[in-house]
Amino acid sequence: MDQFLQHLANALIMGGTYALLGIGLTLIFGIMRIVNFTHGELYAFGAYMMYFFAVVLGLNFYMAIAFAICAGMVLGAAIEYLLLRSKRGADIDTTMLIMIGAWIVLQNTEILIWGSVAKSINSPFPIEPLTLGPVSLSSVRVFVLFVALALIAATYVLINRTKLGKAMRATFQDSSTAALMGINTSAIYTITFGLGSALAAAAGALLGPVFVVAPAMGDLASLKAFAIVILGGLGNITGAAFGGFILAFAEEMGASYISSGYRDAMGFLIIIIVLLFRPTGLFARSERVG
Amino acid sequence: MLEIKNLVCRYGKVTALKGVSLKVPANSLVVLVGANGAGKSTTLRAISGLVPAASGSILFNGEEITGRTASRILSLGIAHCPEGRRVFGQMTVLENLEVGCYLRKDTALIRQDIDHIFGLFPRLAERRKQIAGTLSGGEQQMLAIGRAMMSRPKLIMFDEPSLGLAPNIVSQTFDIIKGIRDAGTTVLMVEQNAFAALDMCNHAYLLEAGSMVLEGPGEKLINDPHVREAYLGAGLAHA
Amino acid sequence: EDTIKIGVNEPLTGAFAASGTYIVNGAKLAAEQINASGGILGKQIELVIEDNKSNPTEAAAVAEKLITSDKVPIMMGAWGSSLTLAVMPKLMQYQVPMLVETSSSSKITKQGNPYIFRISPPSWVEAKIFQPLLPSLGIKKVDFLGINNDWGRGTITDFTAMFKENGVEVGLAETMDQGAEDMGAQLSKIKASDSDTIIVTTGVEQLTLVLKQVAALGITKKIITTGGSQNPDQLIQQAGAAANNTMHMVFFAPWDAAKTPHPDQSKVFIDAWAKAGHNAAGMTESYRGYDGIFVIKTAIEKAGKAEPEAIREAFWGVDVPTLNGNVTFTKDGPEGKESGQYLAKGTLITITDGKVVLPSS
Amino acid sequence: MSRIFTLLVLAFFLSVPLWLTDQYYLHTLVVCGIFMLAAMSLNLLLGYTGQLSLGHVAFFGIGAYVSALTSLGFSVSIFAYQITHEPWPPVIGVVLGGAVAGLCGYLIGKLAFRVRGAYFVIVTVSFAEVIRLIALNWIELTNGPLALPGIPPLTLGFEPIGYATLWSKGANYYVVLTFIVITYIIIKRLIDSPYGRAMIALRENEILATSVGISVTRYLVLAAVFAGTIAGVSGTLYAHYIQIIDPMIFMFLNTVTMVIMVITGGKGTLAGPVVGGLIFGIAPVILRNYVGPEVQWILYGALMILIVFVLPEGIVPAIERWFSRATAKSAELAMEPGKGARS
Amino acid sequence: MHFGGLIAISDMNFHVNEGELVSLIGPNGAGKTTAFNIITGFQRPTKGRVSFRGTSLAGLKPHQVTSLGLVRTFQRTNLFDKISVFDNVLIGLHRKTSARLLGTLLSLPRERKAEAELRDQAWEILRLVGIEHQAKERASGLPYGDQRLLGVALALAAQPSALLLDEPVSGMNATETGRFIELINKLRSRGTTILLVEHDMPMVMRISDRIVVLNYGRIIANGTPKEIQNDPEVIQAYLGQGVKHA
Ligand SMILES: Nc1ncnc2c1ncn2[C@@H]1O[C@H](COP(=O)(O)OP(=O)(O)OP(=O)(O)O)[C@@H](O)[C@H]1O
Ligand SMILES: Nc1ncnc2c1ncn2[C@@H]1O[C@H](COP(=O)(O)OP(=O)(O)OP(=O)(O)O)[C@@H](O)[C@H]1O
Ligand SMILES: [Mg+2]
Ligand SMILES: [Mg+2]
Repeated sequence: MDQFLQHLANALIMGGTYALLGIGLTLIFGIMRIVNFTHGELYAFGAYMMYFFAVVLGLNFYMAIAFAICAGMVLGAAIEYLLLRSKRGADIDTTMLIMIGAWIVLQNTEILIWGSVAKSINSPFPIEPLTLGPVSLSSVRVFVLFVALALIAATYVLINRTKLGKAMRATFQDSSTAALMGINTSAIYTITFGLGSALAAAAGALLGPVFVVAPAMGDLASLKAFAIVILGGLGNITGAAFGGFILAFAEEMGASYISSGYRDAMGFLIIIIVLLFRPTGLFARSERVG
Repeated sequence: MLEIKNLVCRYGKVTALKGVSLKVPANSLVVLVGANGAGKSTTLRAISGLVPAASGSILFNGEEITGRTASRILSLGIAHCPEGRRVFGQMTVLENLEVGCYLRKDTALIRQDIDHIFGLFPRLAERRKQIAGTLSGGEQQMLAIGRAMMSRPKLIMFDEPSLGLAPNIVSQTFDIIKGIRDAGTTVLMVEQNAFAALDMCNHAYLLEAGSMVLEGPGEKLINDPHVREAYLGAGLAHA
Repeated sequence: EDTIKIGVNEPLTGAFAASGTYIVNGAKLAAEQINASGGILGKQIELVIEDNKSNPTEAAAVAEKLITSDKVPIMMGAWGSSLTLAVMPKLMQYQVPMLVETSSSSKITKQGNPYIFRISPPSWVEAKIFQPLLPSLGIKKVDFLGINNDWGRGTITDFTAMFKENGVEVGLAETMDQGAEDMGAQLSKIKASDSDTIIVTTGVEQLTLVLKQVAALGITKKIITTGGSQNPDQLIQQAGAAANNTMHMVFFAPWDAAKTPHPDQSKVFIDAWAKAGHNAAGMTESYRGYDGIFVIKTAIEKAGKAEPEAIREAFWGVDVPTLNGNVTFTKDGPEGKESGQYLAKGTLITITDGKVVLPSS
Repeated sequence: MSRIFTLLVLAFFLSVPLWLTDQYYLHTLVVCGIFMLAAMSLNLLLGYTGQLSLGHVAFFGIGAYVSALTSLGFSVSIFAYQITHEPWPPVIGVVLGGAVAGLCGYLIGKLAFRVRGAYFVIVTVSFAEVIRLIALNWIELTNGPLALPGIPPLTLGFEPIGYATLWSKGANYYVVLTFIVITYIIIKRLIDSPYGRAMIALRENEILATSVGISVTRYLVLAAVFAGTIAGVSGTLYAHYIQIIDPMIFMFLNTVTMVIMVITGGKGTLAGPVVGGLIFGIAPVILRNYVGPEVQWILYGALMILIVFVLPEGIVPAIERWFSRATAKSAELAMEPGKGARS
Repeated sequence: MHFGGLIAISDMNFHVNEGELVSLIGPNGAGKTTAFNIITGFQRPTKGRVSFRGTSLAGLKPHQVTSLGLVRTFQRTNLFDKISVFDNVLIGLHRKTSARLLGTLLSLPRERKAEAELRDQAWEILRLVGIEHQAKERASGLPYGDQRLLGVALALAAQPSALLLDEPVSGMNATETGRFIELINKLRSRGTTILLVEHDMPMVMRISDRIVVLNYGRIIANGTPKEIQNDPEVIQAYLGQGVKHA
């Protein structure tokens, strides 16, 4: 029982991490429908920027997070402006290929700049765990969990309640009609990609101190993020959050009670099974024909 | 209010407009008729900045608006209800209307206008929380019309507003459009239902294969033998 | 030909880039020193370094290039076991020997490929080194946490056998995927078990995470790592307090040159490494690249010519003083086509208060 | 006209081992050809049915493992049954590898095609990952991360005549080339037939396609079976050529390589994967001579982006358009799906 | 048929005789398209059943419904946009193909002959609809009216014994509508049963044998054009002033 509680707590903590990875991609993949292979790289970029600001420049931890997020937003907006602007309306595979190219370029540029040896960032949180009865939790990760929840809430409000959010959704459903509504669709594209990238960088900046910062750190993150976004249903912020927690739960239980070798397999099996029963994710919306 | 001079528009190699000129005086209802593919929609799209003009000029209240972005043009007061509904399929009816007044800041009045639209189309009021993509064809058309009205434009352009509407709603819609004109908003309308359109307009233009071939008051076109033959289906419907 | 070419087939990009780069840096230092002191057989040596992209297909292609295009008579490579295994058919086909500097899979020397000479210890060698230390460690029951590849799996198998022989109980054998960042599930299981020691086998990045997560879960068991890719200095730097009181089996201990098998040689290497501006933490890995080139040099000198078959023959008779000890090859694998295996020497160090403490003896 | 051109291209490729003496380049071409074959099969899904499958490496790896195990033998116990298999000749492995991969195509097709678009993409990725993890963890069968070394090279021939073992690069080159030509013909015939039209119809407008009586699952599954089989066969060739496989064969980068070949070459064209395959099979080899490892990758990525920017539909459609501007006749052909895609 | 709490169609019972042309009319959102979707298997009814020539259509997938000879067009223009007009029709002829997989791969004479025959049939359909001169054009490049005709050609290619047309003339002007009516008459002379949804009252009144009127998912009238035109409930709910206009 105690062990089960610990696993449950682990799943919750990891779910926070996954949800954090997922939300940035919900904007770019879920709403813009760009198969964004650079997501993991922006995550890694956020982590490297965090390293740069917090360790190289020695700034305050929280300030460094803020700067890293801004840097992510700038890089994301630049990618959109330089690589995607002229390819709007191109089909999904074309933009995907551009993003694959950008992924390869970014990752190897990172090696070129930072070297291939992993970096680490110290967090101001104590290394001693928080203990609640039989359960031990890392305090940084509890912090990450709460920030993740806050970012999810903020993103949800942004997309569903604000004018900007409506403009975003309208733009990606039908951009020429959105333009007729007075929306500056060009700006919306750049802003959305920038925001999604900022969230990816936020994930990197927050998780960099939890894990280590290495050039290939984004690859697994990308894969998980895609899975999470899909699990929840494209473009659905709360769905992505739930997707993160479900994936974490499946993996944790799979690793604990089946076999640690099949840990990731559990996650992917859950995705396959969920999609077989709910072909458009857990929180799908209906569409019509005719 | 709106004046177009020698407008030429191309889609790749296709020249859709070959030098079109027209005038829409303030507080009038001007109708553009013509066969399929004549370039009616293209004219409206060029005005609202969705397709670039290859040459020619578009003046709104004397101001040159050629080459401006769609959002700038809307902010000058030109709204466009596009052909084929084009509602935002994944958003609710209410959200569609809210996006329609994206540039407006007067929150209080917006609520009032939304209620006004729901008053005009009770069908939409029943479905305010429904995802627009699941509305029936006609319901989507109503929504598109309502959405265009939400920006409180000075000039509103309708592209085939009666498409897919039931006969009773068609006549209601035309009444609404007349009402818009009577309330002081200038209207430019493209319509296949030529008889009804010509009957209600102040002035009409006939577009064929990218060129203006005829213009005049509605009755003039209704009585024109060529128009009767080609667009009113003389001897067919009016038995 | 006025130079002698040595092919170096290492991962410089992709998942293993960090380690591959260390090896190459070590190899370059060795080559510089050899050339500065007159080269081999009166000729300068030239390292032909190629990136195998951490990808077995590429490793095979690189071998093909080095052998057929660059015409190297001898190669060093290819870091990971999958990479090395992918190269091995090429060695047979072109009859060119390769010195294996890192791979740990026991398969490599047991396949009957007479062109393989390995200086890194496979896990059965490591288990052998470990055995005499058991009494002083006081271990009663161990759990394993290993990376899910040939290296981690091999360690679990070979150490389990060794522990059982010596009356140590073996509990859980957990694995973690390469690149996995969250080991909470495995560690929670281990936390709940009644073992006193965890044997961890993985590279330094993942090891850092394991140590941090061990601390976060409040696990207080003894932690011993194997495999020789732990880079204790990097652990101290990156895992901080979480690295305290952990023990690591290393194969070159640069912290006190005097305690190494050949102190003068070690000092030369340590100084050169520092002078080149490389990260000091990397020495526990890069020494293998350095040693490898010196072993190759000796074999070529002994062969008297830079020809594959002669070098292969010469490997059998070398006795080279290296940073790890005196390298000689013993036969391993099916009779008549044995590969060469060096029985490396290891040191079990402890991290105490953020410092590396060498064993007293 | 275009037939002559095709024959000229073929003659050129037939002659390559005669004048290309550098074994390394020949090796590169063999590996590139194997991936090209996989890319051609991916094109069937990606290009013709419009289903973006990012798990294609699963079929490739399944083919490789099946063929390797067939020719190496294995012994596993499943639910207390001990199954032991004695080694068979590699040729049987190739056939079985293709067949099993095709079967997997069938099963996965049945399951995965219940979802579409982005969801389909993730199901295929997940499928490949699950297969990878099985290969990694079912150690008894696959040897897991410890790899399957010592896979015998392909042998050709029959019992009474005797076997010829394909050690040499040239022989392997011709084997791969033969498979490419056969695959090319199969795909071409398929695409020009009602089967191919049904696939293209599903790509263009699925709802409309079903309303004219096209069964979605039937044709998508058919495409998946073909794609799986061909990719499986290419995997078997890989296993017998490289002679060792381990679960890294399932790495995502291999799928990405195939996707790059298809899209840059021109998806939905017959010659696209061939052209894309040549470029991205050979580019790394050339880059290797000039710049450092990271820069090689950076240039590789930049080349992809550049191709997409300059030739958004891919290289082959661009060449065709250029060609059809030159000759009015080929313009007519280009109107028909599949017809336009002659190299 | 229910959508959440909304009832799109309730208690709809009607019957179309062989060879008849029945129009389904009603206000926007009355459930006409939904009825089409249910008949052709794109949606599942919450309750009730549809049968065609005695066969129940319950649970059939769209392509299976089509293979029974029940073919539809779409309310919005729906074509294989990027493909030539001719190939659109070839695809439409899917039901007619007799190709076998192995034969195709081996390029046997039988398959080649079948393919040639298919092409002949495609030309025939293009001629029937009257867009044969545009065969090489991309479907999306056709004028709007011709696109609608191509939509019908696609449906015809599927060899319908019953054709379901959803607002086929919306957006057409009178002349084009006239052409369309001619086409319908041609089809009827071949014995095709037609179920039509249309808001163009003059056309509906002119060509229907019988009219079924829906409102809020319920049938409120069922009769000849004359009867319907004068039905006060229909006038109130649907025709309004419009019919006088026409
Ligand atoms: N996006 C486009 N790309 C290429 N050609 C186009 C495009 N849109 C319209 N055209 C062509 O431009 C011409 C004019 O089209 P337009 O849509 O303006 O006609 P319309 O008068 O509105 O006709 P309809 O009554 O069918 O709406 C047509 O020949 C059409 O084929
Ligand atoms: N998925 C759905 N979710 C909720 N309501 C739906 C859905 N699909 C259709 N409806 C509703 O069902 C009703 C019937 O729609 P249907 O499309 O059948 O109408 P219709 O008679 O074809 O109308 P029109 O003449 O305007 O095309 C409409 O009110 C529509 O809003
Ligand atoms: Mg139009
Ligand atoms: Mg309808």
